[in-house]
Amino acid sequence: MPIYNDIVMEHFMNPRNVGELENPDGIGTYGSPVCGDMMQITIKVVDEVIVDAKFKTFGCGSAIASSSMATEMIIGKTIDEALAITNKEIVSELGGLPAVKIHCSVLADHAIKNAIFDYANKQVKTYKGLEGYDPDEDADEQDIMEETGCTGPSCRG
Amino acid sequence: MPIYNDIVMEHFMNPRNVGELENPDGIGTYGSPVCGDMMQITIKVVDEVIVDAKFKTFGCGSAIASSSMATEMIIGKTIDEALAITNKEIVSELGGLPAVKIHCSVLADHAIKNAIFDYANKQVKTYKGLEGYDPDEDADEQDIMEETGCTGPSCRG
Amino acid sequence: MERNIYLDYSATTPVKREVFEEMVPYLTDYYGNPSSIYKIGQSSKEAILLAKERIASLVGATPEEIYFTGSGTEADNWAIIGTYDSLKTKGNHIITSSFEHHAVLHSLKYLEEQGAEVTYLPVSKDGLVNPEDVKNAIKDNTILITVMMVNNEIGTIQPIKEISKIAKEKKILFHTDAVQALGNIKIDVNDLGVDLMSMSAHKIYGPKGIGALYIKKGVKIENFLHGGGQENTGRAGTENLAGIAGFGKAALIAEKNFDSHVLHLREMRDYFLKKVSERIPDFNINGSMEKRHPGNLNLAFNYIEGEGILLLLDKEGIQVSTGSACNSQSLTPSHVLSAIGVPVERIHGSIRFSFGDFTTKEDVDQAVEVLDKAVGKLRKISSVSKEKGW
Amino acid sequence: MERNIYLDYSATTPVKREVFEEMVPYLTDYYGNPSSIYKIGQSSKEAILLAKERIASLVGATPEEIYFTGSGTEADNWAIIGTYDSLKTKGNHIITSSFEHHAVLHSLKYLEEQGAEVTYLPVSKDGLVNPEDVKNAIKDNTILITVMMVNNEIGTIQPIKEISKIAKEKKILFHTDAVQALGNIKIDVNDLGVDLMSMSAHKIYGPKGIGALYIKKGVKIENFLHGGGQENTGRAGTENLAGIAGFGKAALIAEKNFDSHVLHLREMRDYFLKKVSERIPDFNINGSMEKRHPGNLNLAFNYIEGEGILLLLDKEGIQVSTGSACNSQSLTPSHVLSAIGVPVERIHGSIRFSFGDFTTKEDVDQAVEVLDKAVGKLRKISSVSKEKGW
Ligand SMILES: Cc1ncc(COP(=O)(O)O)c(C=O)c1O
Ligand SMILES: Cc1ncc(COP(=O)(O)O)c(C=O)c1O
Repeated sequence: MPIYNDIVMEHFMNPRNVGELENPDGIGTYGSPVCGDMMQITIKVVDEVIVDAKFKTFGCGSAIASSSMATEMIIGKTIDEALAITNKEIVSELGGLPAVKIHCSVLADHAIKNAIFDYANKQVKTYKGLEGYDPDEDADEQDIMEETGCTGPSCRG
Repeated sequence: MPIYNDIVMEHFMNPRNVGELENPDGIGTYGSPVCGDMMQITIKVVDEVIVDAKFKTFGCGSAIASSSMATEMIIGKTIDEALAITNKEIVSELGGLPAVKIHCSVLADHAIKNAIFDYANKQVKTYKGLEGYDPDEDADEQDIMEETGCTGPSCRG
Repeated sequence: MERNIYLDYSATTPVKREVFEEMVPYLTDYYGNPSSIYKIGQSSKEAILLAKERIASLVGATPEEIYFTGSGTEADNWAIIGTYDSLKTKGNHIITSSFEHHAVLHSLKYLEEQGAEVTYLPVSKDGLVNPEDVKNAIKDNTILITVMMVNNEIGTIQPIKEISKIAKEKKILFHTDAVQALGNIKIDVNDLGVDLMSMSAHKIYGPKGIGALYIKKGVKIENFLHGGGQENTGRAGTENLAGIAGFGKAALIAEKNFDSHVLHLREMRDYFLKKVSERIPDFNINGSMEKRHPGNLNLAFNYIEGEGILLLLDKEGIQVSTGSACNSQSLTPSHVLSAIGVPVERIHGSIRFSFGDFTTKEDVDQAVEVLDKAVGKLRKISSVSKEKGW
Repeated sequence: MERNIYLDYSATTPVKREVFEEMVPYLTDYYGNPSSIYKIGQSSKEAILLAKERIASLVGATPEEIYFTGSGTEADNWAIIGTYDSLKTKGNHIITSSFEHHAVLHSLKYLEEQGAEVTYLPVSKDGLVNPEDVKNAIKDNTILITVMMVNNEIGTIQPIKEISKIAKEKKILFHTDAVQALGNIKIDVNDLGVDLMSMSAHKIYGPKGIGALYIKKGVKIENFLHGGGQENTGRAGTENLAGIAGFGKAALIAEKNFDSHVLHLREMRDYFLKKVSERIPDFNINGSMEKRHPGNLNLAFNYIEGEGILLLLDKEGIQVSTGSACNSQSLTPSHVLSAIGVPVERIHGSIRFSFGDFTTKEDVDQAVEVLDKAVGKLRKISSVSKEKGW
C-alpha cells in the first residue's frame, strides 16, 4: 500500500511531455511555489486541435503525474473537447489519488484552461467552455494554506 | 527482590512457638479478623522470667513472622526486659519488613504487652513498662482501614 | 525456568509463541516509522491495519473503529475523560458500578475533581449490576454510562445488552471495559450496542503495554493523547509496532480457537472446584458461578488470611492472586468483594484462581494438593477458627 | 529485505540486536505481572528497576525519578497537562517556543480550550530560542515553561541551562522535550536544572511505544493515566515489560558508546554535506550548523518540491524526510521551518537527512549520487528556476 498507485508512480517517474514548446499558441500557468505547486502548460493548436502540449511543474509527485496525464489527455483533442475535461477525469485516468492530493489534479485542470484561455485571447476566439472563466481564481488555495497544524500521519519525528 | 527477606520467609515457613499454652499465666490478643490481622500470645512466667510463650495468628506472612520472632525474643527474658522490647526491635531482628507491613510488628508488640498486662492483672503486680498502657488502644487501625483505594503496585488485573 | 503452575491468567497471560514470532520482524528488520511515506514506513502502516482487521473481526467491529492505546488502562481513561471533555458543556453526570476496575474508578475520581458528578451503582451478592438501577440513576445531565463486561476479580458477566439499550433510549453514550471479556466470552459490539469498549492484549496471550479502544463509527470523543496525527488523528504517539502486531495475532488466535479455549478453561476451572470441594472444608465461592468468565474462580477460605496462601503456593511454584488487603502495598480490602457484600474477614481469606490455555489437569491436581496443605497449615497457626466462632 | 540506505534516524531508529535480545525473555518466559507479589511477578519488577537505573544513569537522574510512559508523546502530554491540572488554581499561563514538537503544541492547544493562556516565543533564524525572550514573557500567573532540548527537524540545541535558571529564579516549573537530544548530546538533569523531561526509546535504537518522563524528586504533578498503582502510583496501566527492558538496554548502550556514536554521526553528516556541496548547486542549510544534533542536516533545494525527492530516493532504497507540505496528509508547510523564517517556497523543497550508528561512508556516497540525479531530474521538470527568478 504505497501512497501512490502504479499509474501515478509511472507518470511521476517517467513523465510525458516535459518541457516548453517554442512559440506556443497558448501558454498557461497555475499555482505558485509558495502554495507548493506551480504548473505551466504550452500548447500548439492546428485547426482547433491541440497537436502538441508540454508541461513544467514545481510540485509533489501527484502534481507532476497529474500534469503528465493531463498533457497526454489533451493532445489530439479539439479545444472544445479539452475544455470539457474535468479534474475528476484526470484523477480517474490516474487510477485515483490520495484524498488530500486531489487538489493536484485541479491544478492541472486549471493550467490547461489557462493555456486555452491564452490561445483564445491571442486568436480573439470565444469558447463555450471558457464562459465566465477566471484564470486567476484560486480554486484550491484554501486547501493548501489552511493552518490546520499537523493532523496527517506524517507528523514526522 | 522478593517482597520478604530470607529471615522473614524462614519465620513464616517454619514459625516458632505456634500454639496455645495450657493454663497460661498470661494471655493477650490483639487485632481482629476484620482488620486483617489477629494475634494471640500465651505466656508462662516463673520468677519474673518468661519461660515459655506460644502464639496463634490470623494474618499475612509478615504478621506470622513477627509473631514467631516476638515469641522467640521474649522467651528467657524477664517481664521488664520483655516490656522494653519495641516493635522496631522486632523488625530489626527480622532484618526489615516492607514499609506497609511495619504494622504487623506493632501487632506482635501489642499482643506481648497484652499478655503481660493480663499476667500483671492476675498477679496484681505493677510494672513500669505498663504505666498508662491501654490494651485496647488501636495503634494501627487507621493504617489498616483507610479507604484509600488501590494505590499499591498490587492493583491486580 | 523451573516448572510453574500458573493460575493467574486474569492478571496477565504468557505471550503465545506465534504471537512472539509475529512481533519479531518489527523488532528487527521492519523498523520504518508508520508515519513515513516511503516504502518501509508504509509496510509498518500495513501491519497496523492488519492488526486492526484482526481485532475488529474478533469483536464484530470495522478496522476503522479500532484505536490502539498503550494499555487497557489508557483505553478506559480515554473513553471516560475524552467523553467528559467533549460533552461537559451538555452535562456532567456519569453512571458506573461500584466494582469497576481502578482504571475506570480512578479516572472518574479524577473527573470528580474536575466537576463531574458520578453515581456508583450497587452490585448484587451474585456480582451483577441491575439494569433497572441504571435506568433509575439516569438524570437530565447524564452523559455517560460505563459498566464493565466481565469483572476482573470474580469474573461475573454483566447484562451489557440490557444496559446499552437503556443508554440508547436516553441517547447517552455507553462504554464498557471488556479487558477481561475479550477472547473469553462472545463479543459483538453491534449486537451489544456499545459505543466505546476497552481492550488489552496481555490478557489474551499478547504482549503487555498495548491496548485498544473501540469507538463506534459516528461517535466523537475528545482525544486523550495530543500530538502527531497517528491513528487517524485519534491517538498521538509513534505506534508500538511490535505490540500492535502481537495484539493482532493474539486476536486472530482468540477468534480461531474460541470454542476450544472456552471449553478448556471451563473444564479446568470446574475440575479444580470439584477437587477443592472434596478436600478442603469451610470455603465459600465469591460471586455467581452462572454468568461467569469460564476461567475464573474466587474462593474465600475461612479463618485464614490470603497472603499466606499465596506465599505458600508461590514456594511450590504456583501463582494465584489474593483479594486480601495484606497482599498489596495498599492496605484496603478488595473493593470488588466489598461491593458484593463479602464480610471483610472473608475478603482477607479470598483467593482468585484463573485458568488458561496452558493449564493442565496435572497442574490442577498438584495445585489442589499444595493448596490443601497450605490452608491446613495456616489454619493451624490461626488465632481464629470455627470453634471460636469468629 | 533489500539493501536500504536509511537516513531518517530522527524519525525512528532500528532496534539494535542487543536491545532485541534483552526484550526476548519478557516476550517468552518472564511474563509475570510486575504487580504480583509472587516470584515471577517480582522478577518482572526487578527488570523495570534495572531499566530505570540505566536510563537514570544516562541523564544523571535517580531511578525513582524515571516514570515509564507509552511514548515520548505521552511524556509530553503528562508533563504539560499534569502540571496544568495541579497548578491551575495558582495560574494558567504557560510559555513555550513556536517550534516545539506537536506533542507539546497540541497538548497546549488542548489546554487553551480548557482555559490556559499560552505564549509562543519566536525562534531565531539560526533556530534558537532566546532566554531573554523567556524572561520577558514571564507573568505573575506563569506556571510552566516548556522548551525542547533539540529540535526534531533542524536539530538545533536550545540554551536549556539558561532558560531553566530563569525559571528557577521565578519558581516556575521547567519542562524540556529531550526526545531528540537523548543519547545525542550530553544530558545531566541536575546540571541543566530541569524539573520535567520527556524521552522516547525508539530514537535511541530501542523499540517504539515506550517513553519516559523524568520528574525531579520533590516535584509533584497530577497523574495523567489513572488506575492501578503501577510506577509508584505515578502512571497506571500494566507495564510494557519488554519495551521497558529494551529501553533500558538502549540507554545502557547509548551511555557506553556516547563518544564514538557522536563522532560517527558528525563524521557522516559532515561528509554528506561536503559531498552535496561539491555536486549540487542552489541549496541552503536550514538552521545553524553550530549548536546542532550531530546527526541532523536539513537542506532546502531550490526550485523543486521535496516529495518528489523523497519518492525518487525511496525508489533507490534511500529513506529521508521532507519538511514539505506535500509529503503529509496535512497540507501545512513545516511549522518549524516557518518559525525560523525559511521562505515558504523553500520549505517545500526542504529535506531532513539524519544519520545514525549504521550509516556508512558508502551509504553517503550512494545517497549523494542518487540525490544529485533526483534533484537534477526534478529541476528539469520544474516550472521555476533561477533564471525565472522565482
Ligand atoms: C522532539 C520530539 N518530541 C516528541 C516526540 C514524540 O515521541 P514518540 O514518537 O515516542 O511519541 C518526537 C518524535 O516523534 C520528537 O522528535
Ligand atoms: C477489567 C480490567 N480493566 C482494565 C485493566 C487494565 O488494563 P491494562 O493492564 O492493560 O492496563 C485490567 C487489567 O489489568 C482489567 O482486568
